[in-house]
Order: sequence, then C-alpha cells, then structure tokens
Amino acid sequence: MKIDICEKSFSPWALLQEYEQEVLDPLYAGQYGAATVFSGTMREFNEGDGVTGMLLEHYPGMTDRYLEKISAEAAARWELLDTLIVHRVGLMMPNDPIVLVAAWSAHRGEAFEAARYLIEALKSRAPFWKKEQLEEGERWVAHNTPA
Amino acid sequence: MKIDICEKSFSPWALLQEYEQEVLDPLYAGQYGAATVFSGTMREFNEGDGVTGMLLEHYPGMTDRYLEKISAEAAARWELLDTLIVHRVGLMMPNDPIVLVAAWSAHRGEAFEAARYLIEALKSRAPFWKKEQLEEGERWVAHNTPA
Amino acid sequence: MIQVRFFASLREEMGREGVELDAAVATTIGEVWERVAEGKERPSNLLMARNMDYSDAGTPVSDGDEVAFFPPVTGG
Amino acid sequence: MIQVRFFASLREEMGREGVELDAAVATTIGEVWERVAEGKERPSNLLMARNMDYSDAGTPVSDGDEVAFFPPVTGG
Repeated sequence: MKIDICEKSFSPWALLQEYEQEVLDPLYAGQYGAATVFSGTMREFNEGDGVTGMLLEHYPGMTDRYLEKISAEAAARWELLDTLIVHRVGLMMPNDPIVLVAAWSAHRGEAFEAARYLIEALKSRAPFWKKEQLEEGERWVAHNTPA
Repeated sequence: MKIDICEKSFSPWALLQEYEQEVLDPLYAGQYGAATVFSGTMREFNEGDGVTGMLLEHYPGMTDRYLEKISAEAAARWELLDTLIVHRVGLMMPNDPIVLVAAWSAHRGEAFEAARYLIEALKSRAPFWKKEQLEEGERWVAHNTPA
Repeated sequence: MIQVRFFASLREEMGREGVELDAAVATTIGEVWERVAEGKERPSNLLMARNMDYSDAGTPVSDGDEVAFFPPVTGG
Repeated sequence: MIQVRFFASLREEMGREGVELDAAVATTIGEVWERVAEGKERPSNLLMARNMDYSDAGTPVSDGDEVAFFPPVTGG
C-alpha cells in the first residue's frame, strides 16, 4: 500500500512497471491475477475553455492522511493484495499525468471495484485544489464532476 | 483501436507507455483525461490446485474478428478516444501477463465502464481456451468465472 | 466442401483438428455435427461458429463454409 | 493557541495563509470561523478540518489544535 505525492512529472506506466517488479513480485508473484489502473491526465480544455497550465495545491499532511485512509478503506472492503496512489502537485502542463490509482487482486471484480472506489473517494475527500491558467487569466476549479 | 494477439511474453506497462507516446499523443495529446486499464496475469493456483504452466489456444481469424467487434461495440456505446486489447497465446508461465485492455476517454466514467465491458466481453466471447499444467497432469479450464 | 474445425478439449476428444465434409450431405450446422461426430452426442454447452461468427444448430450452411465446434471459451 | 489555516480560493479571499488564535476565545470550529473571518459569512459549501480530520461547525476545539477552512476539493 503506497501513497506518493509527487512534485515532478511522472510516467504512470513506468511507475507501475517498477512497482510490480520491486514490490508486488517479491511478495505476490503468481498471486495477483488482476490489476485495475486508472490514470488521469491533464486536459487542455475544461468547461469549454482552453487551459494552458494548472496549479495543483494541497494540504500537506492531511492529503497523505486521507490517501492512506482511503487505501485502508478499500483494503478492508475488498480482498486486495495491494494498492498504489500517486498524485501530482504543483505547476503542470496539458498532457501531464495528474493521478494514478491501482488495485491488485486475485480476481478482476475486486480489482475493478477497488480502483473505482479509490479514484471516487480521492476526488471527493482528498484535499487537493486545481487552479487553471486560461488564455485570459486564471480560475479555481469550483467542484469535481460527479462520477 | 488496436488489437494484438501476442505469442511472446509482453509487459503491459511498457506497451501502454509506447502506445500513448506513439499513437495517442500524436492524435489526442491534451484530450484524454482518463485511461482505465485492466491487466490480467497468470496465477500459480486455480480452484485450489498449483498451476505450473498454461497453454493458451485460440481460433486464429475468429479471435481477431471478435476482439475487433468487441472494441467497436465499446466505441459505439461510450465516448472513447481509443481502445487497446492485447492477449497472449501459446505456452506461458506463472506471473506472465495474459491480457491487457485499455480505454481512453475525456472522462473517467466512460473509461471505467468501457474497460470493464472490454474484459467481460472478451472473457465471454473471444475464442481462447486455457489448458493448465498441474503438478500432476494437465486439464482444460472448463469455464470462466462470472464477473 | 465444408471445412469443419474442432478446438481445445473437443479437438482432443475428436482426435483431430478438423475434417472436410461434402456440402451435399448437410444443410445446417446441426447436421454437420451429426455427420462428423461419429455418434457422439452434442454437448449442451457446445459452441458453434459459421465462417467465424457464432451460430447455432439451425444455422444453414453451404458449400465453401467453415464450421467450427468448440467448448466454452476461457480467455482473458 | 489554535493554528487556523486557509487553502485555495479561500486563502486568496482571506489574503493570508492562516492566523493564530487564542484558544480562550473559541470553543467550536464555528466560533473559530467567526473570530477569524472578519465579518465574512461562512460559505454554505465551506469544508472544515480539525487536526486534519473533516469536522463541522459544532466540533469542539482546544488549545494546540490546527483548524483548516477550505472550498470543495478538486483533485484527481
């Protein structure tokens, strides 16, 4: 169960490759039949406007606490081998990865439901805020789109 | 929309990295906010028995046809930017990746639903068959577990 | 001719990958099975395809078709 | 003392990241808001945390607590 709040650009796929090799395989090689992954990427448009950059603010300490809490909730609710949550903070550009969640399980149903839970819970409770830079000025994103 | 039936071991994460860089980004950089991925890996146990190897047989031609059909169904049903399906055939070992499905969309709900649809439809209709090598003898897998 | 193919456990039970059948002796997939199955009853969960599309026992067949019989699929 | 913190658009509206408040002047998070908000009405969608746990206006506070106010979260 790993949580990472990341100030630099990251590659979700390179992180997953590394995490499986270094963490999952030594513990669970041959046991995880299923991994479900969600990767969220910065779009260059939102609500009809072009977005040229984005500043991601968070509440250090509380963010970690809630990502751990959410991961523990998923682990209690589904039979999982492991979970991973990575979230970018700071200034980012369109097409930069923002968030990665992954859930490993013996079976696919649990992996799918847990990954969906992780991203929905993160979006509704983890204290992150997005400020978009538009062609003219900037604005705080008012709320997340419901699932 | 890519389909790949693969006779050698593959890395799902390396394939995704390559596919985003070479196919998605030139067409859709800044447009895909969401990717949902399912990676299925060979377990070393099934129905209580140890499995030491697995032979994956398929119906060449019909397999491609159904993976394309399933991808087209997902594209018709959800607003997707792209999908990818990779499936291993031939002889494989525990911890080898078997299947990868991915769906890219502007929004997460569609990516999740489409990825789930792709793997369920693949499991119920694509003509693949697994023969497990056990410590004593071998056996055909009789049917897939329902979702 | 009709090309008949067997896959997976059914291929092993039949002891062959397939057989060619004179198109004159069968008008449906069900009849193809009767001609090639050597008395073996059709399993209730048997899947059938005509020209690589799922079909059923009543599907008509004609000269040049490929007909396949196989057990439930177990990919993914 | 109670450490009070503001985040995101609220931090900008308040014109500061936070403030220290004498613990004697507030017994709940709602009272903390009234002491630090300089007359600004509490937004209906305002989120509140005490020691990094979501709380509400009625949650008691005591000396040494960290209280945070912020708008709806928009991560992921």
